[in-house]
Amino acid sequence: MSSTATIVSLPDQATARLPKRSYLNNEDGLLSWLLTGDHKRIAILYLISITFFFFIGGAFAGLIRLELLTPQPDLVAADTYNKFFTMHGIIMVFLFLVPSVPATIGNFLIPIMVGAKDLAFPKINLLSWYLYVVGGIMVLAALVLGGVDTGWTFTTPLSTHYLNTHVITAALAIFVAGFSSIFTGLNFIVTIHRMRCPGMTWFRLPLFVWSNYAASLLMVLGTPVLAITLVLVLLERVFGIGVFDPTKGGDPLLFQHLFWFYSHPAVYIMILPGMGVISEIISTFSRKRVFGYTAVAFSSVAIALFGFFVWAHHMFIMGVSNYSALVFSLLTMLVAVPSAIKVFNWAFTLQKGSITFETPMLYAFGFLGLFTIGGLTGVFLGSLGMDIHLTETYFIVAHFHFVMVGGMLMAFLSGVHFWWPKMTGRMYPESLSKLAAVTTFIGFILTFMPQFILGYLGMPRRYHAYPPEYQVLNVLSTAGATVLGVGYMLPLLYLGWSLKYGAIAGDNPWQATGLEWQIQSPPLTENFIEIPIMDHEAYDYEWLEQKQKNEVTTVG
Amino acid sequence: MAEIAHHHAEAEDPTNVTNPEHGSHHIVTPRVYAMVFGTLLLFTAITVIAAFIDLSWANPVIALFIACFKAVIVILFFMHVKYQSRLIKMTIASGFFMFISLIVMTLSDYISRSWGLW
Amino acid sequence: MGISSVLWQFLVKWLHSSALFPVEASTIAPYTDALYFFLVAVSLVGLAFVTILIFYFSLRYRKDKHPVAVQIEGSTILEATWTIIPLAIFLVVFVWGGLLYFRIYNPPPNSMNIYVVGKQWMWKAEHPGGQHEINALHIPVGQPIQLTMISQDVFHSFSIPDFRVKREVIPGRYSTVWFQATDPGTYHIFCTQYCGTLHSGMIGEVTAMSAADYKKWLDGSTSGTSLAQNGERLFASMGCNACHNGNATARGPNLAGVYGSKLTLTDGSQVLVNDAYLRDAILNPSQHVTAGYAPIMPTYQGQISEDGLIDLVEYIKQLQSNYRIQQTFVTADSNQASPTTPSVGTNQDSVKP
Amino acid sequence: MDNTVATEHPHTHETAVHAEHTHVSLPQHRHHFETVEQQREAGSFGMWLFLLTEIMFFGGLFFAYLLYRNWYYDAFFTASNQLSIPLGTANTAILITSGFFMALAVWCAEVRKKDMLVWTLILTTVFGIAFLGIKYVEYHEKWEKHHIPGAHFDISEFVNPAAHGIKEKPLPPDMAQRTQVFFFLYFAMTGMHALHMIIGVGLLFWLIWRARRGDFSAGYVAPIENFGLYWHFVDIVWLFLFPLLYLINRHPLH
Repeated sequence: MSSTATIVSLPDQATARLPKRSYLNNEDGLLSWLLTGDHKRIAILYLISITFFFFIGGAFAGLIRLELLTPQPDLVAADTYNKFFTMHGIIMVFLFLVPSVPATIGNFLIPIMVGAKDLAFPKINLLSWYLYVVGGIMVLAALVLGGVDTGWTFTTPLSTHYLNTHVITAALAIFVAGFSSIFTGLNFIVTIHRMRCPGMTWFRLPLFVWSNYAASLLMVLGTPVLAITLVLVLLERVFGIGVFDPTKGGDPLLFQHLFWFYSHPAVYIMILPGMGVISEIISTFSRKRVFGYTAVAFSSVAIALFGFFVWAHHMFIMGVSNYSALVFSLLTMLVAVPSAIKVFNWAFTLQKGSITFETPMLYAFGFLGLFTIGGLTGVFLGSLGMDIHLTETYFIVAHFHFVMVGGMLMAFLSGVHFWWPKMTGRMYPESLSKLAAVTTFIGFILTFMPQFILGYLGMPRRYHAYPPEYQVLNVLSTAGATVLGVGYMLPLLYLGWSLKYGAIAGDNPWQATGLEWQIQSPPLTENFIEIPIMDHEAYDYEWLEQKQKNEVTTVG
Repeated sequence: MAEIAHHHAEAEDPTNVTNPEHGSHHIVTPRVYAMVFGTLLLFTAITVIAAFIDLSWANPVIALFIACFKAVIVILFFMHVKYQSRLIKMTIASGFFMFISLIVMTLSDYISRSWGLW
Repeated sequence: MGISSVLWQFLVKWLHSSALFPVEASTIAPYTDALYFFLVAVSLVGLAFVTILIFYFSLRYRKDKHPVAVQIEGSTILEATWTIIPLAIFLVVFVWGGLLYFRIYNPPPNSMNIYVVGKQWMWKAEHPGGQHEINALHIPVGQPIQLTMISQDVFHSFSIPDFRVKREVIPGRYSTVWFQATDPGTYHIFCTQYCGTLHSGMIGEVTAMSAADYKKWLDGSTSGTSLAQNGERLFASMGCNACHNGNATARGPNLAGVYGSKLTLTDGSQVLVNDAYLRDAILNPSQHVTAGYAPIMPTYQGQISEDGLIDLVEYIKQLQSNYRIQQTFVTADSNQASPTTPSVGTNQDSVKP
Repeated sequence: MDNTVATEHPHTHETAVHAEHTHVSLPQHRHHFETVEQQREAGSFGMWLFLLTEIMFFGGLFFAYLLYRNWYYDAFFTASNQLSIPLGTANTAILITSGFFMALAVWCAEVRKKDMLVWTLILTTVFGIAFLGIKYVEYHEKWEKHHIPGAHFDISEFVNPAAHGIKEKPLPPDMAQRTQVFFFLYFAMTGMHALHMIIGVGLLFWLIWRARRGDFSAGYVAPIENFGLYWHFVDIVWLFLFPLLYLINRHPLH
């Protein structure tokens, strides 16, 4: 679908300048950043820090794939390998995926999208970034001091009584990082409830706000349970008492229950904001209101609600009662439906649109395909009998990487490209970024498709060495991983380049309808000169045309 | 112009202002506080006394019922929820709902384990 | 389900030969694969549908073909369609999966029991005849095998991909899985639950052999005494027979033929005596006091290894008469092995787990 | 040119100006809130959401207690009888009183009685500290009896109560070991609660200092109000801990 048409309209580069005053330059000095209350600056701080951790986690992924190139345990020792995948898991889940879209793009946009000058609690917003950093540093500390090899799931009694690595440091790190996400979620909920500008009714909110709202609910209600679980693990480790230790009368399954009560909703914390990004982008690049706005909005809330009641599907073979296994399997099937609804609505948003294929749209298409696969393979695992054979194998690894990397990360990159001109005021090189999008997609398929087959063949996850007959597929997967790596390095390079040399973007390069596109880019510290009044639906392109006509006439 | 006026009307529409869930601020008087305080102490006494009477299965039920009652009046009066907006009330409700569902759904597993074959 | 149809065999064999698919070596496997194929088909159709929609719309409505977008609010009928159809499919999957789950985890009554103990990082299989094997499991073809499994330390998970069975092996609690091998051969045993440093070394091989070969193997590798016999010895040396000897004056309940019976406990509850119950009654006696007896039995928590417990359980299972107990009781004066009774329970060593 | 959404509507300018006024009138008013009322509502809503997380935080502990009480019923009631009801009751009364003064403090702030506000806050603090003092006494007794879970845990009192002059029916050793689970949960729950109390007392000192400076005597009561919510929540947790840990295990069913 090579199409030359584009909606990008940049100001005349000869005359265009970045605005004199913007949130980037209204205060100078490192301190002005470290003590800022401005949600946009905090978003940038988050963006930098999660990118940092993403590449650390990615490095570990690379090392894992490298070790798995051959069946023999030849690159590193077994315990080193275990530390690799533990670090990969902890960093990617708690330090990248959970804060990725909400804390960066969400932090930057939600106040603007609801027409407010800032989040409700700027100081708490900053605090949550510092908590994140402290958590991150503690993880790095655990890593430097010799690593931790519990796996990111901290399964008891392994983590409490059978390992002498830095479990305590890592668990505390996650505890702290957890509070950072609680505060982010809390801030969003209050802002969305209390600080919407006049005329901004719930059903005029962009879908990005809806999905972040749903994710915030999960953060606020789920994370504390993880916190108390980790506290119990710590106490058990330190004082040797046994809430989770069968020899002392505890029940290890209780840990599983409490842990997954957070960690299953956590995957919706990760994916929901990504879905919000996709709604914005598909609408913008097909010049159309999102098909079935209310359906998409409510499906986000439905996912958040059902997402809380399916956690035991991580325990089907662990000896939960077979009756409650049935219940949880049924609920799992129900939670799959809203996701399907979203996908179809996005697809039909394209219908009768006027579609162009800029980079964010390419990433969004990538998301649609990969997320569909990820979601459907989730149904495999939700189905009791199938789960027995598939769980704890590479099938499940492939499944959640399709949802988390293929879905969430694609959405994140899509969003970063889409709002980059708004954040920095400059465009990125289009052709190069298109190349990156395609590379990522191909690399991803090549990396994770073979793992589905490996999984059904029975290769268990977290294996350092594996039977030789699995090698071919593992080599494929590793090859794909290198391509994927390139695909992720490219944006880092050209986005960095564009900071200085990118074309001036102007207020609204995409001709998008969102409030954030009606203000200058990069925005003022207070976002709006005057608090706007929302007088039209979200994604109202006629309104946009009207407005642009008026501008032309007023200018002329 | 008509259009703008229309917009403006919309802007003034009370259901459309920044926070639809306004709660009129209400100052609770010391008298109410004192009454609540008395009730709490009274019920503390009652629950302690009840604990010393053997009512078999009813003991925990009564104790927890009294605890819930005390919690409710603290929430309603000390924490002003009685005079708060619908939003706050729903927030609290949702919190307890999640708490209950955590307990019920996890317990459902533990209880039904003995029914099964394994 | 047309499980044994020629077409099916052809398909499976072909997939297997293309190294994309594990062999079907158990009676369960075809059922699992049937659901798998169904799910794959559903996924492919769904994916194809979405992809086609996207490509069609992208080509048909791209900007240079279709410069002005037509605004569409949405469509309740469509929403309903793609709510109900997926829901229906998912519910089918749910029911099918549920049935399969019960098929995989409900052992047939005539199944032969083998004990498996998981520990960091090895599998230890114990056959009723007393044959022990490490990281290996020999089984007869065409005979339902039930594994009664327990872990000595952390969570493990016992998985035989070619049989399509897997079950978590939990510390402090028996879990069971069953299968019936169809083709002789050797297949992988994996530990699929991360269990520490040598997790990936906790692998073994299950060897399915014809009934005759299995018999040969049993005779060849017997350790002389069966589990039950070890259990009997342990029973005497721990002094269990001091109380559980079936005498009228015995302080402990009669254990002959107790297995499989329904017991009434002091709290009035009825329990079925199975492996799990026996094990638990040895470790936490006071929670399982038979009606009419005093809670005087000391705990053996930490004094008997899981293997020892398996021996005892196997012994009590097969115990039909108290004759031999009473014999050993008169001859055996080996009560020093039995821990002090709780009446002087201030002694820490006797009660510390 | 910026934000033409608003410039289409001249009337909105008034709201902006209005915002400016409030900004001038109240130093505590943050720039990004339209009105003081909005800021106040946002504040209390935020506090409530935080308390929501607290509910879930304690929720995990409460569930663990529920589960193990049903599993190790005998151990739980025997161990629970080791706790002193008089001290527990006294603590409950003290905490309720502290909460009462906190409630009064909110009222004082609202009607702008500066001195009374300071005094009620001080009383709140005093009773809070009294509570912690009594908790310390209880903990210390457990320490001396070796009822702190862990290596030095001593079950002799439960296996052989007669020797310690306790009128309880002795527990079999295996069940006696389970009293550790009770005491662990007891220390985890009351410890978490005490931790919240300590944080609260710390905040109270800060609030007293600010109150004496007169920060809350000019209609700006949000900090007092929100801290009040926190303090009352901590009370509520105790209102449940008290019966669960001290009271409901007095009369075993069998």
